[in-house]
Amino acid sequence: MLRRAMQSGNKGNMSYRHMVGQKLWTFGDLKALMAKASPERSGDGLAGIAAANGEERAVARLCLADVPLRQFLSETFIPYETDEVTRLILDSHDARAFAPVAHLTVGGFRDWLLSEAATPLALGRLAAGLTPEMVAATSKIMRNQDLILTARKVEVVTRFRNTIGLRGTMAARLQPNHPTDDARGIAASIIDGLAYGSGDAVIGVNPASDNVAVLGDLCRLLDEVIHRLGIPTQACILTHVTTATQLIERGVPVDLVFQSIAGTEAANMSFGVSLSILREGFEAARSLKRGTLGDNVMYFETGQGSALSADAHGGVDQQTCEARAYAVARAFEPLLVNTVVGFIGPEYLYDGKQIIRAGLEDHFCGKLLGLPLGCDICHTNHAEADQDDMDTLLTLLGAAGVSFIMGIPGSDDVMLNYQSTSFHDALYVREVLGLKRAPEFEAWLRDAGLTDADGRLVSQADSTKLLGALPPAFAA
Amino acid sequence: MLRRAMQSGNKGNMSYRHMVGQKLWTFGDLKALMAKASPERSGDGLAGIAAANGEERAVARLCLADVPLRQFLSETFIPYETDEVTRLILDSHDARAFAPVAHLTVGGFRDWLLSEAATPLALGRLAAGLTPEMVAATSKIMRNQDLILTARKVEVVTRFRNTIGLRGTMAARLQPNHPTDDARGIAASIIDGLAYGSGDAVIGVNPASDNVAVLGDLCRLLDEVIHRLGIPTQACILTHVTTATQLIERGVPVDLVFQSIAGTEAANMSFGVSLSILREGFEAARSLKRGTLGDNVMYFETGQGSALSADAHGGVDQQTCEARAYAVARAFEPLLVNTVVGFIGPEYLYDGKQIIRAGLEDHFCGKLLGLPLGCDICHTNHAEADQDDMDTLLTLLGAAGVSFIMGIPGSDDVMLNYQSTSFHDALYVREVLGLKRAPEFEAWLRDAGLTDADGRLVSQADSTKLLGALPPAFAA
Amino acid sequence: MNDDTPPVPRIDPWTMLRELTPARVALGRTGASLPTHEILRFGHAHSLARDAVHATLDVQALRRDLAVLDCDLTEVRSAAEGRTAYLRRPDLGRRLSDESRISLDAKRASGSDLVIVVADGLSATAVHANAAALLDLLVPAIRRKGWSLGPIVVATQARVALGDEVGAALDARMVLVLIGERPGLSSPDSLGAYLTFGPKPGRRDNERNCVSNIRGGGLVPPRAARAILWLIEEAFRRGETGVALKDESVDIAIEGASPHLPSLP
Amino acid sequence: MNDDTPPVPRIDPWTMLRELTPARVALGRTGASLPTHEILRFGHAHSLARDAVHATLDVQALRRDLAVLDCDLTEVRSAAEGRTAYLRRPDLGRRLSDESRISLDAKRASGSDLVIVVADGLSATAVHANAAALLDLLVPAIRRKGWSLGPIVVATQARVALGDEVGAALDARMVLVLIGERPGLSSPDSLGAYLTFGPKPGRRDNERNCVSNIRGGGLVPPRAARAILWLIEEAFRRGETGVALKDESVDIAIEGASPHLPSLP
Ligand code: B12
Ligand code: B12
Repeated sequence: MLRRAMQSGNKGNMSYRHMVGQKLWTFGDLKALMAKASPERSGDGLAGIAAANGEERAVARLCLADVPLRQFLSETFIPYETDEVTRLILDSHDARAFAPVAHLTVGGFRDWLLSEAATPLALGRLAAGLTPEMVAATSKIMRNQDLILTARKVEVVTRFRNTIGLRGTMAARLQPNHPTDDARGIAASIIDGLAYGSGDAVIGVNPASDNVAVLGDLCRLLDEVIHRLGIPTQACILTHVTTATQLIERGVPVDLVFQSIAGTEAANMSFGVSLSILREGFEAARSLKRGTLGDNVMYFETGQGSALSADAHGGVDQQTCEARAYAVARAFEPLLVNTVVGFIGPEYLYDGKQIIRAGLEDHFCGKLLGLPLGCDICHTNHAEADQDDMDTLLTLLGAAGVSFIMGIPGSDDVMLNYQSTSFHDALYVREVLGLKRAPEFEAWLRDAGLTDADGRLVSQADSTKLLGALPPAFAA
Repeated sequence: MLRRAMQSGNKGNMSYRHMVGQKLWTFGDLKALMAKASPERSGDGLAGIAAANGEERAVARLCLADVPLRQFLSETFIPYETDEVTRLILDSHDARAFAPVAHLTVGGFRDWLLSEAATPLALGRLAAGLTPEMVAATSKIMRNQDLILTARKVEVVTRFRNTIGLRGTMAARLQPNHPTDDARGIAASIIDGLAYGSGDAVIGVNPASDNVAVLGDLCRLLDEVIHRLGIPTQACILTHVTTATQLIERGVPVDLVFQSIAGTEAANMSFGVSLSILREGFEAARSLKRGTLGDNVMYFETGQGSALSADAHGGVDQQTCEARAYAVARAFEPLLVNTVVGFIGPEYLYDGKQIIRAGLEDHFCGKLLGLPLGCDICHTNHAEADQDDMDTLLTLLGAAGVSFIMGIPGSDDVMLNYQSTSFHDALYVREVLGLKRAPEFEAWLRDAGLTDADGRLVSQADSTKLLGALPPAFAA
Repeated sequence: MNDDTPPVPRIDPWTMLRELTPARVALGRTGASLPTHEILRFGHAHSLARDAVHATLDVQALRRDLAVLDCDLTEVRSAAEGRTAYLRRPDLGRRLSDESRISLDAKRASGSDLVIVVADGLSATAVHANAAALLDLLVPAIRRKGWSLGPIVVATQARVALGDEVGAALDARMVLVLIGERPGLSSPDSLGAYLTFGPKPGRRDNERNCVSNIRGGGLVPPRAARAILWLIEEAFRRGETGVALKDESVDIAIEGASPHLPSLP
Repeated sequence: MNDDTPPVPRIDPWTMLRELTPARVALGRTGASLPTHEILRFGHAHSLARDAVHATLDVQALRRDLAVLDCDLTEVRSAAEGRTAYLRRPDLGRRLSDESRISLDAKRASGSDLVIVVADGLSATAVHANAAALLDLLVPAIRRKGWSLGPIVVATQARVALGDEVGAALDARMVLVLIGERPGLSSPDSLGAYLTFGPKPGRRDNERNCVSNIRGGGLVPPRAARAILWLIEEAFRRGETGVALKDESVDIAIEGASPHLPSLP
């Protein structure tokens, strides 16, 4: 019933055709084909680039499966000349690493990824040979189970004061936000999180304020908590990279430098960043040498829809934009990359189903590109989603080997106004899937008497001990 | 903000009230309260018993959480006098088994179930003390993760020619349906399924035909395949229980007797069954003593919406009706109980989200009631669902410890016209969650050279061996 | 990748089984998974099957196809207005629209032995593909048997139980509903036949009999017609349809079910 | 259950932390899970927060509340008609409706230093709760500073970037948008303030500054007003807003952020 057809047109600007039965389908270019092959998603509809119906979507996938991977090296989605992210992707492409799969089509690559030939080792070696567009294309022809099965084969290990990403482990960011950045309020959430065994990925505060003095004090607060309690973990204040750079210059203790990033130069510009600004932050953080086990000093956040929201997607579907953000991330050897998957709202990911699918795609793409991908499994109150959807995605990502998730008191971020995973949620997924924490942190919890040998919370743990060891700002 | 209120009214016919802030909410009776506490579901909407909006639903849950479990023993949903299922439930209730939780409310029972006190042993002992209404009520105030976490603690083991339900295992029904019940067509699907390692739960054919001669021949075909190949598994022809009883009387080899069942006497009547008809089938099957390891001889199928579809729900929400069907099942010590969760269509479970939630609820309720619950993870082409949703539910149920799933060539049932899980899907979930087959069947596959020591399919397995050992109908 | 790696995806050595069944057997695998081509072929079929649900019954074409039978043909609609209502409200699909009820009541003549309802159900495609072929065989046979045949009622947005109201309105002793079964991935055109003795609103499914999977690739119309005729005859004889009436006809027994399939190599 | 079993659910020994933060700390646990009461309280809050998204701005009440300020008040609507369109089409929420554009153009007088836009955004509740209190402080202070103030523009179905078009239409040097932030579970009434120098369609978010979480339980209006005023002054001095302009004001520094909180036992 299905017949295949080839691309036609001049190199670098092809139109794509596919014959099904008697009917010939045409797709303007690879970018358009990618958008139409994407699962239904409100953002792509908003951008006016989605498939018109299920049949067109299915045919686009058939057509995309026949595209050679090499094609993504010659046909750019956003011009090389005007976009530094495109330049980064192509200039840093490692042809030797790519060689083992260079002869494959997108469909053949999916087959290979799922086969026994794609061992963790082979996948690790391949990463530098893959571009975001290749992995995005592959994800589009995959079912949820394929995304899970493949991602879990990849092991990406990073280090600062502990080890993130070891097989069988999953870390959690302790996110103790407060609407006025109040030191005691933040410390209260930290104590709560630690008592529930959260915080190995990072203790990371989103500051409500942009005030430089406030941010400096927050950095010192986190530093004090970590050092007083001797926790093998790292801190991060999620302010703008340029602000973090300034803080470092002023001698404030900064572990990780944070930045939201996107997949096009224009979108990054609207975030107030560029590759060179990121490099400054990266080098400033490295210069402090605060990591004890490793020097992965960056924490990036991404999320489908940000480029479109900034009107900076250039006709590229939102998931491919997202994968391109990972190319930006990997240039800076991050400790953590977090796709904040349901964060912006229903205009980009409409409901639980779209959020779940996007979370799995992002994780797959990030891992294949060699990144320590975690996920902020979350939704806003204007989306058609609830905690059941979050439980679902959490379980799926746990099975897929996600590097880390968020830990927020009772799931409710009282500053960012959205719902994510709670400290309890992490306990749930550890229990069901047997996932451990970063080993150094796991040992610390055990030594502190908070958990037993299996990493489970101790029934009558004397977690009040934690309260004694608090910084003065807290005890004030 | 939230204040609790008590039920009021005469015993056995209460109205339920709950105060939130200044506002007093009233629910006519326990049945109405249960319906309004249910997650959004098209069937309950169709029946006109669903909550009007999210707030009413949330309040109904708060109110339901305060209802004592005992209340379900005195306030019946469908009158004792007119419904044999109600009589079965109340008459067979084991007060001693119930004692450990008899003092709890629905909410307290949820807390207890999730606590360390609810060990597998304690849960096993409790089953006979629980009624379907109690477990349905509890499921309504649970998140997906609660349903998973609790269900996986329960171990229900049944036996015929192999052992179903051991911890860490998951079986699969090989479902080789054919639109004309053609023997060679069915045999072809069986060979395919066996080569993919499927069939430990049962090799079970839904016959398109109701013709007694055809059904007899099918029974003999399956019997021959199983005995020629020496497979430690059982066969079933999923025809009406009265037909199976007739076949047994005629000396046809019948392993398991099948029947679709529902949760009210009236719904069962529209299926052409009653407790006494079921008992006849059960006794006929037992009389054959064909099981080698045990005498669990019944295979039941259920699914939310069937009572409503038969206009026989009596105002009871569809999930509670479903749980009541499990009370029918457990009276006959079944080998397998299968909730065919997305089978009927969108009028009862609208989309992937509703199907996923229903699957988890059914599994939880069945397991708590002590049944070997499996799930036909499926959808029809008129529902808003796709294979991604099925992958999701499969992974969640795998984590929840589902007893068995379906195995259908390429997911496509060419006779029943719906999509379920494929042979490959079972391999996926085994791989990701490390789930084994029934041990006797696993050993058979290994001995047959089809799988390796880990239970993984052997690369170059000489599965053609299977082809040689076929019954004459096949080789004809 | 080494040269000794097996090909990706792996092809099953038992592909010849494919000739024996329309089921998706011997699909091969890559690791634990279906090969890309199968995944995508499946997705494409799913998109088409979803559309099939929404196909509308071409009543004019059906009229033309059935013209040779020289039957009285009447159209009715259920109370479900439009496809969305039909899918969400099975209760409405089981009741006649007010208009249709009135028009049927006007037709209620002296009654008849059998009324045949041709209903779109979940697949108008099934009706387009198989109803005429089946009726070409059934109608003459029914006449030969001497049973009086009421009008053929073409029903849209209909469920099986709509036949109960139609049969009662036309004072028929029995009603035969030919209805589009929900479309499957590989079988979007399958017709079901449901037979109810003494039709009247409120009949339950245990009081009917069913012949299913009627289509070219399934139970072909000649065999379906024979099975249905056997059931009609037996139902008239016993004065009932339903669970107690088992199909004991012999001609569709297993050995001849698909006589032209190739034998195994 | 034995008598030595700990109580279900377990209560955290550190419940006193709850007084230090509105975050949901010290919730206790049963096994690995949240206690029933917390799950249900959360679900109830979620149902309310979802409704909050759909609350509509009571423009009349706002007019009354702002009357004392003696400002020129104008209403505009974005191109998004209704809440559903607003939620799905952020692009429309950033553009004026044709009608509003025409009416604003008519108002374009000689320009002004600052135009304030009060927008529903994702939470009309936030505007109801905090806009008047904030403007009561801001407007007199702005006048004292001698900056010329254009009309207060009340915008519905509006996104932040709508301020760019409004500011340009009114020929303002700077625009301040006070907008309802998306409602959180415990904070359905939080207002955000976005400041853009040289407003015109096409401005990007890196060209603005933001003061967030303005509400009773968050950044209280007096502190918010000070932060905003500092930013306005600095922006006029430098001739820009955006990433390069960092908040270096001192008065909202950490020590005094919540002066009346109890100290730890
Ligand atoms: C949603 C959101 C985002 C989204 C915006 C995309 C979108 N379509 O909504 C994303 C994830 C892209 C984002 C990014 C960033 N955000 Co933001 N964001 C929010 C959030 C949670 C809600 C905003 C909201 O409800 N707006 C109301 C609706 C109705 O308006 P809208 O027109 O739909 O949304 C626009 C604004 O929200 C604006 N926006 C979003 N964040 C920021 C930040 C700044 C500094 C500015 C000027 C504008 C801006 O972008 C949207 C599209 O134009 C707020 C927290 C809060 N409680 O409000 C933080 C918040 C406003 N963001 C913040 C920050 C720091 C950032 C980043 C600078 C982080 C970083 N280091 O890169 C980046 C880059 C911002 C930029 N220049 O574009 C801070 C601002 C702190 C401050 N006082 O300056 C806040 C308060 C949260 C926090 N503490 O981290 N953000
Ligand atoms: C959906 C379905 C069901 C649903 C029906 C509920 C519903 N709301 O749809 C459920 C799961 C409850 C069901 C139950 C059974 N079914 Co059934 N069912 C089907 C299926 C898959 C699709 C039917 C369809 O598309 N109908 C068309 C739509 C438009 O009509 P509808 O009005 O919406 O649906 C009505 C009919 O489908 C009817 N119905 C459904 N099954 C049966 C079976 C019989 C014997 C009768 C008389 C009526 C009937 O119930 C529906 C509600 O009134 C068919 C297979 C197929 N390919 O068609 C099997 C099929 C019709 N069922 C079959 C059987 C055997 C049964 C059971 C008897 C099994 C059992 N041992 O208990 C039971 C009980 C039936 C009864 N007496 O009520 C056989 C019939 C074989 C035969 N030739 O007699 C079929 C062909 C499948 C099979 N081989 O197993 N079924």
